[in-house]
Amino acid sequence: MFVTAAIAILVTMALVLVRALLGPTVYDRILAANMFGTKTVILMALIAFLADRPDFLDLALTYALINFIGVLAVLEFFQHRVQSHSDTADKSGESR
Amino acid sequence: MTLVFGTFLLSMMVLVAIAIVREHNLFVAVMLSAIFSLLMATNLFLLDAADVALTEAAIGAGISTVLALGALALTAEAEQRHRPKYRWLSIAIMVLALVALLYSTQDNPRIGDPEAPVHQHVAPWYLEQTPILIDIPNVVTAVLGSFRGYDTFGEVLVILTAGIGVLFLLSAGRNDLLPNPRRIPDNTIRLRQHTIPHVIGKLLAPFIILFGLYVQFHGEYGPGGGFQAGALIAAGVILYGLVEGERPSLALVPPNLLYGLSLGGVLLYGGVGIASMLLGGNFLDYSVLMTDPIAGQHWGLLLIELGVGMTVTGVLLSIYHAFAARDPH
Amino acid sequence: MEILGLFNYWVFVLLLMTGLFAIIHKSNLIKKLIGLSIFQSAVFLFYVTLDKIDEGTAPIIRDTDLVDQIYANPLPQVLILTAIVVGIATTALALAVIVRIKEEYGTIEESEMRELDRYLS
Amino acid sequence: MTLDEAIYNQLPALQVIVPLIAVPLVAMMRARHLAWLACTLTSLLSFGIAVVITTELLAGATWQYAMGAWPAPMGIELRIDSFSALLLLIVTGASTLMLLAARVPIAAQIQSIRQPLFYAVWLLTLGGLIGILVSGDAFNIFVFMEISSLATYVLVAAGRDRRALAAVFTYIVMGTIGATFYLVGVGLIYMMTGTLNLADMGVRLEQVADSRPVMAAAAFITVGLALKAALFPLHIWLPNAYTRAPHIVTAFLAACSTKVAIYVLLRFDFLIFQESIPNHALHFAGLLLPLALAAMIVGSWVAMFEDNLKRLLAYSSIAQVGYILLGAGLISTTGLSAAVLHMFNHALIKGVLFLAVACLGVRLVQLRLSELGGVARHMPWTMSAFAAAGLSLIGVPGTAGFVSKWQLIVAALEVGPWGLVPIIAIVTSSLMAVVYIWRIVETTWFAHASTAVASVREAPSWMLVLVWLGVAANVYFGLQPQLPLTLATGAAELLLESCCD
Repeated sequence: MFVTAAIAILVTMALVLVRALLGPTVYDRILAANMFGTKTVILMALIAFLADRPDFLDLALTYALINFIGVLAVLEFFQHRVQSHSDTADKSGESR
Repeated sequence: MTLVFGTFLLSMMVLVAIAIVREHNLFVAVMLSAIFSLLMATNLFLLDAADVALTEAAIGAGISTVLALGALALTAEAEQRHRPKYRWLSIAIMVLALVALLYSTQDNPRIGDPEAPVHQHVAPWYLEQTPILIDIPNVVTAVLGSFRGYDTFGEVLVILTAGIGVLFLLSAGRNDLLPNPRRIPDNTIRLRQHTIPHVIGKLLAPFIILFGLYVQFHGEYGPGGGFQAGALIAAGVILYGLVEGERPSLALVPPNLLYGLSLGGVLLYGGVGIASMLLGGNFLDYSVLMTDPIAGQHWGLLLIELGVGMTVTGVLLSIYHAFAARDPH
Repeated sequence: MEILGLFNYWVFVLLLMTGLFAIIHKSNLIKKLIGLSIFQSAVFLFYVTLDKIDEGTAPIIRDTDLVDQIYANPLPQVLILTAIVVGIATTALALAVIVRIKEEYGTIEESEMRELDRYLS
Repeated sequence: MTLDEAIYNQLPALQVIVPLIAVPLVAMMRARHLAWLACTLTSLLSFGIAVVITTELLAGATWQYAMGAWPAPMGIELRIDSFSALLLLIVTGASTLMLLAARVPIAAQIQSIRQPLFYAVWLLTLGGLIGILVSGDAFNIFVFMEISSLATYVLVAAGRDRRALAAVFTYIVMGTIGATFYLVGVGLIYMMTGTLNLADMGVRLEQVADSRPVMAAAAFITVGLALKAALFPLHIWLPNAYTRAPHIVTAFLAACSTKVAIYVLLRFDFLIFQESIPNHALHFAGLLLPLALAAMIVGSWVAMFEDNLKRLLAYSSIAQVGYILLGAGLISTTGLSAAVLHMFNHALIKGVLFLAVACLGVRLVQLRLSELGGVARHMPWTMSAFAAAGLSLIGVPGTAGFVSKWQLIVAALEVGPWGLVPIIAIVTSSLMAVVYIWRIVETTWFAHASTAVASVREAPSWMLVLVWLGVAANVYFGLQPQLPLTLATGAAELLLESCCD
């Protein structure tokens, strides 16, 4: 049961990773990074149950919180750059 | 099962690492580094290193991403393409080194081998003696805080060095060492304009700090301790700064306080060591702190973890503010 | 399964070399720094691999009635906690240096910095 | 137990803790003079402790101390023997001397509000270096290596122009690679032995001798530490870092930082790998001797044509690292004791030379030889001290430099006919030293005065007193080398204790 779920999560992670690596725009990557974080949280929780140590859910909680901060920071700085030099940011977003 | 999971995750990690090196947009490279860190942390957890996984997540994926983004905002966002000299020569040397190293790993003990030398010496003693001598469930905390407490003292000093160093470097040509809230232009847009992140961020920040405190004082019983707690608390305050702006964040937690926390943590740690010397023990011998050696160990661990937490919080936040409050021009 | 018994070490070596490649070949200082942190992360993986023991679990002792429970080796974990902190300290300091370099040189590309210094002297 | 005894038993711990505990206190101070005073007194106290420890260890014993009172392989152990004692004297002595002289040059180079932080970082460097020297635990050495390295980066970055920043970045990258290599090496040994304690490692490695991971560990540790020690051809970070750092910092670093890396290198290679890797002595010598010879020749060669005074001396330092490792590569008691002795003497020589440069730096901005014409006629005391220390660098009889070079030649003669090669290298490199020192002396004393130096005055007299104190030490240890020689011989015997011959 847990194993099946974990495998499903791993496959999803791989798919998300493809998006993160290929882009093409920066927004794709931001979304991919966020989603990857979410998947990690779930995987963490699953591993905790698989290893029969549910007390380690603390870790999953940490990941969830940190992931939120990371994504906010990315958005914040990205927005900052778009506003300060709108040309360069757009270009770098589209060219990849 | 975990072996297969690990193999899969590790392969992804190698792919991400190569992608990071090839990526020319630095902003994207930093984001990929965060993914790399998350993968690393998951692997560490699979390898039964819960404390390390917690630290890697909080510091690697959280704090260092934020710091790198802060530095990027002040520098450049794209790498210029250039062709280094002697490219193929050094690639050839590296491939050679790679092959040599791969060859040298063939004699390594297989992963998880119970017969490996590392599981025969020293480590069993820690696992056996911790419940007797220190009486806390988390053996990692016991080794970190007591058996190898001197290393941890050094580690706190490393963090302090980085903190003082960043303040020193970034104060060149300026009139004050610490960021001054009144001098920061309040024209930064920040996320205040966007209601959802603003509200959620503000709601979440106190809970993150609370969770940080839980990790701080629960470190003897579960994964966690001063480092993880310090990183989490710093992350919570950083979140507040992200959604509210630098000036309110610095007004909430003034730079002087952060500087005091960084120095105070080291003094507390060193003070515990000196107190144990004055009571007739060796440096960092907590057993002499109380009449009952085990109670002494408990108190010692509690105090030094507190010192670690203080310094880590103070230094990480000072460094963050040093970047975030800096005028990019 | 036996063939995967050394997989972690291979990944460690690969990451070590990937990081080194970025350090040597990239002209952009931030890129070099990212390479440096991949290089350091590789060592984290190596050390923590050593702590694993079959049928073991994280070294946080559970109810004392589980007497035959096997625990992973706590020592490499302690060492790597320290190493992670050293890593972030180095990164922070290097980032501060890069910010100062940008302010003084106007660029963070090593090749351009060299050109600028040549004019100076 | 009386109070005296209680303090006495804690000396090894106090040696490292005193400067480190003082760090937050100094960093809290707002007044720069107070910060300088506190920093200097702390350094002086460390020097005092080092002297007491050395006098105890002259007999050749080792002093152990269990941190946290946990027994050795479980807890971390401090372990001081005559080798570490000699290095402790160098590090604490150099730090104290430079700090005493530091107030004027630092006031000129660093804004006053930043000075307390500067002194705090100085103490971190000092504490980190001491921590490496007294430690008996492989991982603990890494931690303290990082403290001292990070602090050193900051000190170097305090230099006044932007090239200091570029130099520091290279230094950070190289230093971190070196430290990480060391960490990988320690991890490999740990994998094979399960211990981190150096003494325990040596014992337990014998059982797993001749395995590939141990060979890899030896390679990683040797390369990593050679990088930190700036052994040719891994020296590229050093000239820029030394040239761009504030003058007093250069004087401190030149006197001790690379030597501490060499200390760790010798410890590992002689005490741990010697027994566990067959023919290790042969590999070690085979790798080190050619590089050491190359360093001696190349370093001196570049120095002969260098215009920047500090860079010139930095290249000379690279050559001197060659001398030290040449002695070590001969793998004999005489060779090793010559190497260790040269570490001591070179610290004395380079410390004084760079201190004299710092005196020049107080009065002059540019330290290019082409712009220093006739400066000695305005600053005779500074430049005659420089010349005197230069004589010691060349190895003129009656100076400290002579004693260790003579020892090196004696050690090379013991090897037999092949010993002629190192002797030729030593003589050639010394002749080159004559050339570059003479170039400096000639320019500064006899060349036509350039306009830049027309109005300079002699350096502050307090600094001159300290420089001449250093010169006096050079002469004293040239005529009375018993103290460093005893410690060096003790160190050599200790390192070769387990060896074949």
